[in-house]
Amino acid sequence: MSEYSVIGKRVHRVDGPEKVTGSAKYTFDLVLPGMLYGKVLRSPHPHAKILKIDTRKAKRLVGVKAVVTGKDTLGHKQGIWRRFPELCDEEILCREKVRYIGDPVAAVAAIDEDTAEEALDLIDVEYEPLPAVFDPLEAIKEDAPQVHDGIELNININRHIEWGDVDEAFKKCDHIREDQFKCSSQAHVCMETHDAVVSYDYGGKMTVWTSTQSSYYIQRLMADMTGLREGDIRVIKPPTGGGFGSKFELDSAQFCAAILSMKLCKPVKIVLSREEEFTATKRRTPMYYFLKLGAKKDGTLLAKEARVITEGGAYTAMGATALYLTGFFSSFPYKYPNYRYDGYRVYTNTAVTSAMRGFGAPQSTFVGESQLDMMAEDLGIDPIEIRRKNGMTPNYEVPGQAFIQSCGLHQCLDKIEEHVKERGKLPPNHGIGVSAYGFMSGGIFNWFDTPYAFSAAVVRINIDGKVDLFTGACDIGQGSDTTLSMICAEELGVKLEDIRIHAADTGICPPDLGAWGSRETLMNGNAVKRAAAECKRQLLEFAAAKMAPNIAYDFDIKDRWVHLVDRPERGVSYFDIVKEAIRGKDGNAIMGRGHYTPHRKGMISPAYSFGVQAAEVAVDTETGRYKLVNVTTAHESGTVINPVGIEGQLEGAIMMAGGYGFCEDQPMDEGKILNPSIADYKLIRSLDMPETDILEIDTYEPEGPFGAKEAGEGLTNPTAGAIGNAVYKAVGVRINDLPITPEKVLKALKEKEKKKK
Amino acid sequence: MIKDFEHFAPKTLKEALTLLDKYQDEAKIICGGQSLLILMRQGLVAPEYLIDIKGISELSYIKSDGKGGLKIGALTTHRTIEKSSQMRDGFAVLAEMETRLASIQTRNWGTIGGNLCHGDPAGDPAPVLIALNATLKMASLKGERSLPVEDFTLDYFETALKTGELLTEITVPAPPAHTGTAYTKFNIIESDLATVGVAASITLGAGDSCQDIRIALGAAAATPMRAKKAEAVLKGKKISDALLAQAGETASTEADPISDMQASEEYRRELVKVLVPRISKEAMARAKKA
Amino acid sequence: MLIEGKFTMKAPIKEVWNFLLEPGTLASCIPGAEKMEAVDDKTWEGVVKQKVGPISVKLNFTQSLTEVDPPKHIKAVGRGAAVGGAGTFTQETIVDLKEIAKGEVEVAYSSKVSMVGRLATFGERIMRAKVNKVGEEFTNNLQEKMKSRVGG
Amino acid sequence: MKKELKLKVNGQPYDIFVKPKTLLVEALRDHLALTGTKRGCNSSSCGACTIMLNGMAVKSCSILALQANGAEIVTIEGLAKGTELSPLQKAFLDHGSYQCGFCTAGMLMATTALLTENPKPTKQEIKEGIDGNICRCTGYNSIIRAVTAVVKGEYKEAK
Repeated sequence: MSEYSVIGKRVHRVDGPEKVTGSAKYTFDLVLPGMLYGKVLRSPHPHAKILKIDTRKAKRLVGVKAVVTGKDTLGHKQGIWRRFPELCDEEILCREKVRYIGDPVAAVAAIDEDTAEEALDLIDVEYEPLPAVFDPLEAIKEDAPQVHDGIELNININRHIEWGDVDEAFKKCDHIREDQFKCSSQAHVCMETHDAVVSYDYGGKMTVWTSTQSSYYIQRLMADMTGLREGDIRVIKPPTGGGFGSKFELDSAQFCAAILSMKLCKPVKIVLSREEEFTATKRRTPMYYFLKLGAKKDGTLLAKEARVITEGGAYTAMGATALYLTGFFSSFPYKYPNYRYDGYRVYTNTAVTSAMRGFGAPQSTFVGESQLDMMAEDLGIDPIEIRRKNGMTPNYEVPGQAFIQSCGLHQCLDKIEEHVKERGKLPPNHGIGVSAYGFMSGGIFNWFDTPYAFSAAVVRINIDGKVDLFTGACDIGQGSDTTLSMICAEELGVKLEDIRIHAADTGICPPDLGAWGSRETLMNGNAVKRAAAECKRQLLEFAAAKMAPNIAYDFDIKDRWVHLVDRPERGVSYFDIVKEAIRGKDGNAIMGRGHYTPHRKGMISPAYSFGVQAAEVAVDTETGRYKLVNVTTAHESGTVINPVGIEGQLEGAIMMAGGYGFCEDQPMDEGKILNPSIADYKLIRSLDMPETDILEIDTYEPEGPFGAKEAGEGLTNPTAGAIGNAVYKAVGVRINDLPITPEKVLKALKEKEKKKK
Repeated sequence: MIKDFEHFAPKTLKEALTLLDKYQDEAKIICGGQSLLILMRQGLVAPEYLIDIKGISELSYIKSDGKGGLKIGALTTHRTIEKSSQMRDGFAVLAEMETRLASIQTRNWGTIGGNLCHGDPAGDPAPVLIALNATLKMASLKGERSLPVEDFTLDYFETALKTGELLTEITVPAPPAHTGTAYTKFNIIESDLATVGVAASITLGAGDSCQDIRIALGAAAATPMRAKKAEAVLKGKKISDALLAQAGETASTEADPISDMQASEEYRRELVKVLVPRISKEAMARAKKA
Repeated sequence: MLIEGKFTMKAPIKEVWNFLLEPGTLASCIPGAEKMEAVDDKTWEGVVKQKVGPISVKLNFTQSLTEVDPPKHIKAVGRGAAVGGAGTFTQETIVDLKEIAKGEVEVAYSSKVSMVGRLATFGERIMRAKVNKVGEEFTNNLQEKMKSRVGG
Repeated sequence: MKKELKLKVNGQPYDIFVKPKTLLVEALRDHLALTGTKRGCNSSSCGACTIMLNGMAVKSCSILALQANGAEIVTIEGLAKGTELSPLQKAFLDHGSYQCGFCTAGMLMATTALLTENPKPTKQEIKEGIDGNICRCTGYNSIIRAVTAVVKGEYKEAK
């Protein structure tokens, strides 16, 4: 990697100094002159007709400036699958019906938060409770209550993926397994809850400061919902306290603050409470999984069939994408010659399920990797061997779906095998479980229906050589500002400190779809690289004119030195060239534009990352309690742009994905989430965190900037499966429904004991 | 949202009791507030008057009772107890218990008296204090009275404190010779509240027989409770693994836990069954060294 | 939360049924009920007071008979709204009578209690324990009342 | 009725009037505009609001402002000396011990308090020191590495 001077180096994040000194200003911290505070009234019923909303008492409360209900909106329904209007089914402020506990029905703006909250209690909503349905298996019955009128069996959307001849292939298998699994819900638990400050002025222009994963999506959706022109809405993303998939849809904080601000022509701030965050924002999709897997005696996998029913909750949201991706990633990371998937997303009267880090793949990886271990055991084959036998390789085509260029799965398997061997004989009741996975580097699908490039960037070089990088990419903590700045500096041949990034402000940055589906490094990275290359091209023209060497020589810039590639000692300072170039352009700053839209890259993604993880657990067989001892991961993400960033993504993913396997859940009673606080929602803390080791793998992705691909979400996929397999290795019980709690382990141990007798 | 209230910050016990007497049930007492403030923020408790006793320094102390035991002021913070050099020998279990109680931040501000008065059946101090045979002193303008810790909690979040009364002191008597005490709690997240907590104190007699034993359970009933039937299984006997297992069985039957999202009733009983023998063994090992 | 159970009574089914339908029998079994008054022959209103530790709740409570199928089935639905808007509380009680022998009746009951609003979100652990208890007390009261009035 | 509240925050004396129900975190953020301290939950569970009060780490969302009357408080804004970052701040930068940054103030205050009380903590003690703080991004281990580096003396205190 030594050919690079910025990429691959351990650098400070570009937002570091402000974050470690408390000077970073989040939306949560913003106060504007004359700003009012808003609160949202939500349905206490899982399913009810709204008969009447009386806001008179609330409006009379001293300090209350406005109260809005669905009647104050255009009555549009919104959704992120804009290409399919029937899937845009969420009003945000409900007019006739509420469909889950937490569905917004009114909002208040007042001089302070306490007054706004007091006013909520004074709004009289008369409901007629309707029969409700909570479990998707119940909701698809003929006589189940209808969540949305006219939707047969409450089926929101179904997806079918198929290649090969699955039925024929099963006939040829020596061994077939059929297993059922249940994947639980999970909350994102961003440290900064959803919040927004919206200022609508008398001139008809709106500015939105909000904690979001996509300022462009919010701009577009806000335009859809308010009737304003896209260009009259400026969305600015200040530093954002986490996203993990929860923050790229238009939410109640943003929309209600906007409607209130439009009524008052004053800035309005809404910050969701932690309880609202748990009950009334999106969450991970619970899934019922039915898997059939067929293999030859030697472990060759011939066919797989996956059937999935997902709990959709009240609206479509991004859940339709999760339904698709869980189906696609159920085939990962193996070469199935025959594969069939049927998935159904079912409406229920529960909080909406949507995108969350991994986007359907943590579920499919948990079930798939669990079943694969069972298959390996049935056939008497080592778990790593069966993965090696069937694992994807470079330049592999998933029939009709995707083309995989780089793939380091086999190197990862080798490394993990070594690691397991090194651990040697384990103490009693310890076990190491292995799980392999893959993930995409940004989605190709465009259900949002953007007419713009998927990613775009503008680079401008100032007279002093300082570079302004404008991009719509959203840093939500994952570090895209740093990664993109590094790509820009490397391509331009300057130092990281020469770059100043301006990101995720729709008023000045070109549109980008935002931070989801692990797309920023590859897609926005390519856009930034192209924009920087364009600037470099302009500079080199002047360099060539100035130095006038043999025209056979090529120029390049590295470490602020503009030089001949073959005779690097011959060159001039970058700063001098910049000055001359600007002068030569009649005073115009040097500017370059770049964009990236994937073409002819299949249905899913232009590139895929791979990895293998080994989790070690130690089980107390009397209580079922187990400890996560160590999690070791071999992950390949192409060229590593920002090594510190990747470490953080990896270890952080283990906290989140380990939690999915170990303790995180959202139990409900009649549609009511029972643990809507951080006290009751169990998160892995420092004392619970296992040791983490990272084994580095070198690969190069031709489609990625400098050979890079995703390193964010994929890491959330393997851990639950690795834990499940480890518990099995340790004590011989298999838990098919998440999370794998001590209580379930103990119950299984007792049943096993009983069977023995 | 917290409703407005009037705030009093008495500096002496006398002042506090006078205020309590004046406002009776309309006042709530706040000290560390690590539990009460959460309820107030949720709008579930909205007192007219808040008597803030955090500043009464005379109630924050750890001293000897003159007979080898300890007197702990109700306002002593968890962290002070955890760090106190007096928490050695037979009292070391108190410091051990404290290190697993919530987070350092909470222990720095929260007080042992506040924890007991909250009456949470899953609280850590109560089972340990019950095992140590501790008593509580309560004061009102009318005078003082004492109560064993095991009689202090009456129901979920209900204590024996009467209107006008304040918890002032915890007395932990010197453990008899050859006594060992131990505590453990089961939970999934290390610093979380107990799914089940078990404390045991064992005094060994001649030939290592169990001369006396106290077993206390947390989160196993509406209040912290003594497992007296399980104690009876062991008391006066030479302790064996079989007998310990029997004590565990007995304790799990006499416990009266509920099902909630942490654990089912059956699982809690199972945990009691496993943890009672485990912690009794630990207590016995300590008794042998004591 | 669902609480179910059954018990038998030595009394003619008609007598048990009549008692069950008497104004206020069901309403007065609600723990903490005060001043339950009949609005009509199927509806009662009153105040229910409940306390969990430091939290006191006062509910304006209405109970009405929604299904009456003499002499064997009755369903009553109660709704309470907490004064101060802390939440609402719903209780659904079903009582089924079955004559198992001459002069011997099996009383099967189920009581479902649920809560919404701020009260419900306050520590699931605490509320669940409390609601369970309220349900238990209700059915105990019912059993006792019936036995003392009609004879066990 | 508002009451007088005297605080010394980051060495600066303040004399303000607050309603009794004002939480310490609100006094700091809303009255003194020290917004580096965050709030992440409503249940004293996440630690984002951790500050140092008379040298101890406490959760400022679980203390009434009036209870801190007369106290000496250090917030994240008080860690750097002038423009020179504290050793822990520097170590956090080097080890990438933060991502979204929303928990970072709380983490830095918890670890600063830890090292004030115990300059040579073991790894287990470091873990205990931050166990009251949730970080949804990093998985904690990079934070533990940063604190370990400071404990080993790899960073010099600013003068």
